[in-house]
Amino acid sequence: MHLRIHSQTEKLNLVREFIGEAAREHGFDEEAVGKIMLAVDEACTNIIKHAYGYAPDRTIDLEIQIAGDRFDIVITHSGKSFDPTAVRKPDMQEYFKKYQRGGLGIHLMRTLMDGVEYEALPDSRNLVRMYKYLPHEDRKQR
Amino acid sequence: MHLRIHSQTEKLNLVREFIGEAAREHGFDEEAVGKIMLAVDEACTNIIKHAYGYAPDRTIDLEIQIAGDRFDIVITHSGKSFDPTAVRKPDMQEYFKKYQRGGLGIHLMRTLMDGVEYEALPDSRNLVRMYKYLPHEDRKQR
Amino acid sequence: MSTFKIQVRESSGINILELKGYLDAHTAPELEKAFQGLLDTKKFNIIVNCRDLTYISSAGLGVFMAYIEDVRKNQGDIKLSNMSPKVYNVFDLLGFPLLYDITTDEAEAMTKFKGGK
Amino acid sequence: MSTFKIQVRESSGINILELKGYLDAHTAPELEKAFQGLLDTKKFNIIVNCRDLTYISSAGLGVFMAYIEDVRKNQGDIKLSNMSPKVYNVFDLLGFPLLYDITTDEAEAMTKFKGGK
Ligand SMILES: Nc1ncnc2c1ncn2[C@@H]1O[C@H](COP(=O)(O)OP(=O)(O)O)[C@@H](O)[C@H]1O
Ligand SMILES: Nc1ncnc2c1ncn2[C@@H]1O[C@H](COP(=O)(O)OP(=O)(O)O)[C@@H](O)[C@H]1O
Repeated sequence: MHLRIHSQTEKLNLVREFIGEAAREHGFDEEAVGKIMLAVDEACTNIIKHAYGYAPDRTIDLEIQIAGDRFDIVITHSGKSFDPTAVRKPDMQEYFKKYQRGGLGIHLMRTLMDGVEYEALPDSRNLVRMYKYLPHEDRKQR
Repeated sequence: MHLRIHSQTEKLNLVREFIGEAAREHGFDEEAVGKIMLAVDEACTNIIKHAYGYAPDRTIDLEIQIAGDRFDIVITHSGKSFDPTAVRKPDMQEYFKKYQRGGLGIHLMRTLMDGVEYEALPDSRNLVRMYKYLPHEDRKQR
Repeated sequence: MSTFKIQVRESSGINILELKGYLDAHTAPELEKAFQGLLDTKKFNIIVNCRDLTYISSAGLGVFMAYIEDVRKNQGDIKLSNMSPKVYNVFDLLGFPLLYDITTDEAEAMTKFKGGK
Repeated sequence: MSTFKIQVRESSGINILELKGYLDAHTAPELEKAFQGLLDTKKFNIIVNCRDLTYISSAGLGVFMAYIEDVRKNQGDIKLSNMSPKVYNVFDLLGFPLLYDITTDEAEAMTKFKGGK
């Protein structure tokens, strides 16, 4: 499955529906579906906000890949390059003490998924790959 | 915008969301959005049912193209080739008298859209193009 | 994620189906099953309350066509009530009000059943 | 198509925000506006009823972080009630129950406000 959207927060709802349908098709239960949706929402929000600085006419591509026992979501964009895996885990004690806001998206992505990877592509494109191991039933079926 | 789905009726909801978001982005009001959604649902339902005979692992591509003052939805698939524009308009009097069921999808598509076109592509792919003229405001903006 | 739901009620001998959500090629078989269940138990006086029906495609219309003849042969009817303008427009576009009795609300459909129509 | 809605109510001096739908980066500004409206009119005793909140992302969490300090400095509080397990899990995952008073229902939050907490 594949989805290409314009870089607009209006499209986050569609992104979640897309991811939800893909995850359900591969046997994830509703709890896992919710986690994958949220992780991908956070990744796309960051791209819209930080990589594209809210420019509404750029594109984001989401592609589902089934690789062995893994459900991979591959997100590509041509905005600012940025490696989310290099970001430190926030200290939540500090976070609450200083009433910080923001800075939780990447932490959520990593907590919710089994893995998050970043790759700089040629032509100044960027790739974020997030994955979750398939539920056991679905693995058996294939 | 682009969406690729597997040929499953489960995906019709996602197709409608996708089309809805695209149509709203181009200024269509909710009534027009509803019509475009329904027309595209009918086209995809036919592909799932008739062109792919309910095989669940084939793909359907939907692509939005803005061509001049037109909002085009281009649907491609690699199932049975079939030209919906060659189908006769049903006689609704007869239809009701004989309690027929089915046979209304293509009629709806043509009634709801400003145009429906078919094209056989190389590699035995098929293309259905449906369009609606953009609302006047949106035309002026571009 | 279910996008469509049916609730079945009975009220003074009339059978009411309440539809909710999206009636398309994916969910139409559920409505078929509900109609089949009524017909199997010889229940032919049917109101379909469409108040919470947000969407219908031709696959949904086809279900009504599939059962109306049988129901009427058995002196019953399928009456449709409480349609939103959006859903009504789809019925209307194809001329369905010619064949089906579409009422503003459930009470009107009830009265018509009791009045012998 | 609005995917998020807020209703504002007042009940014996406590201000209640009822959230409905999807709170994400697109809709978070609406919640911000609602909080700002309360603070501008010096209303600092706030319950956020999350019964119909189906989804929250970090953009939504950020809105609560943006106002809690100001509200507490003014002897008020933002208490959150009626969360679905799904929404609670997101708060819980990040340790938000450490900073926020999350109650089962609105009545419990009301009682806590009246009890001076
Ligand atoms: N795709 C991206 N492109 C550029 N910078 C990013 C990207 N994603 C995150 N960042 C940077 O990393 C920081 C932390 O991101 P995150 O944890 O998602 O929190 P938030 O977006 O709320 O600040 C951001 O504030 C931003 O500076
Ligand atoms: N994409 C398609 N591929 C092959 N045959 C098709 C396709 N679309 C429609 N048809 C044929 O045209 C007929 C009329 O289609 P339609 O008006 O949509 O009604 P229905 O699908 O309910 O039968 C179908 O019954 C089918 O035989």
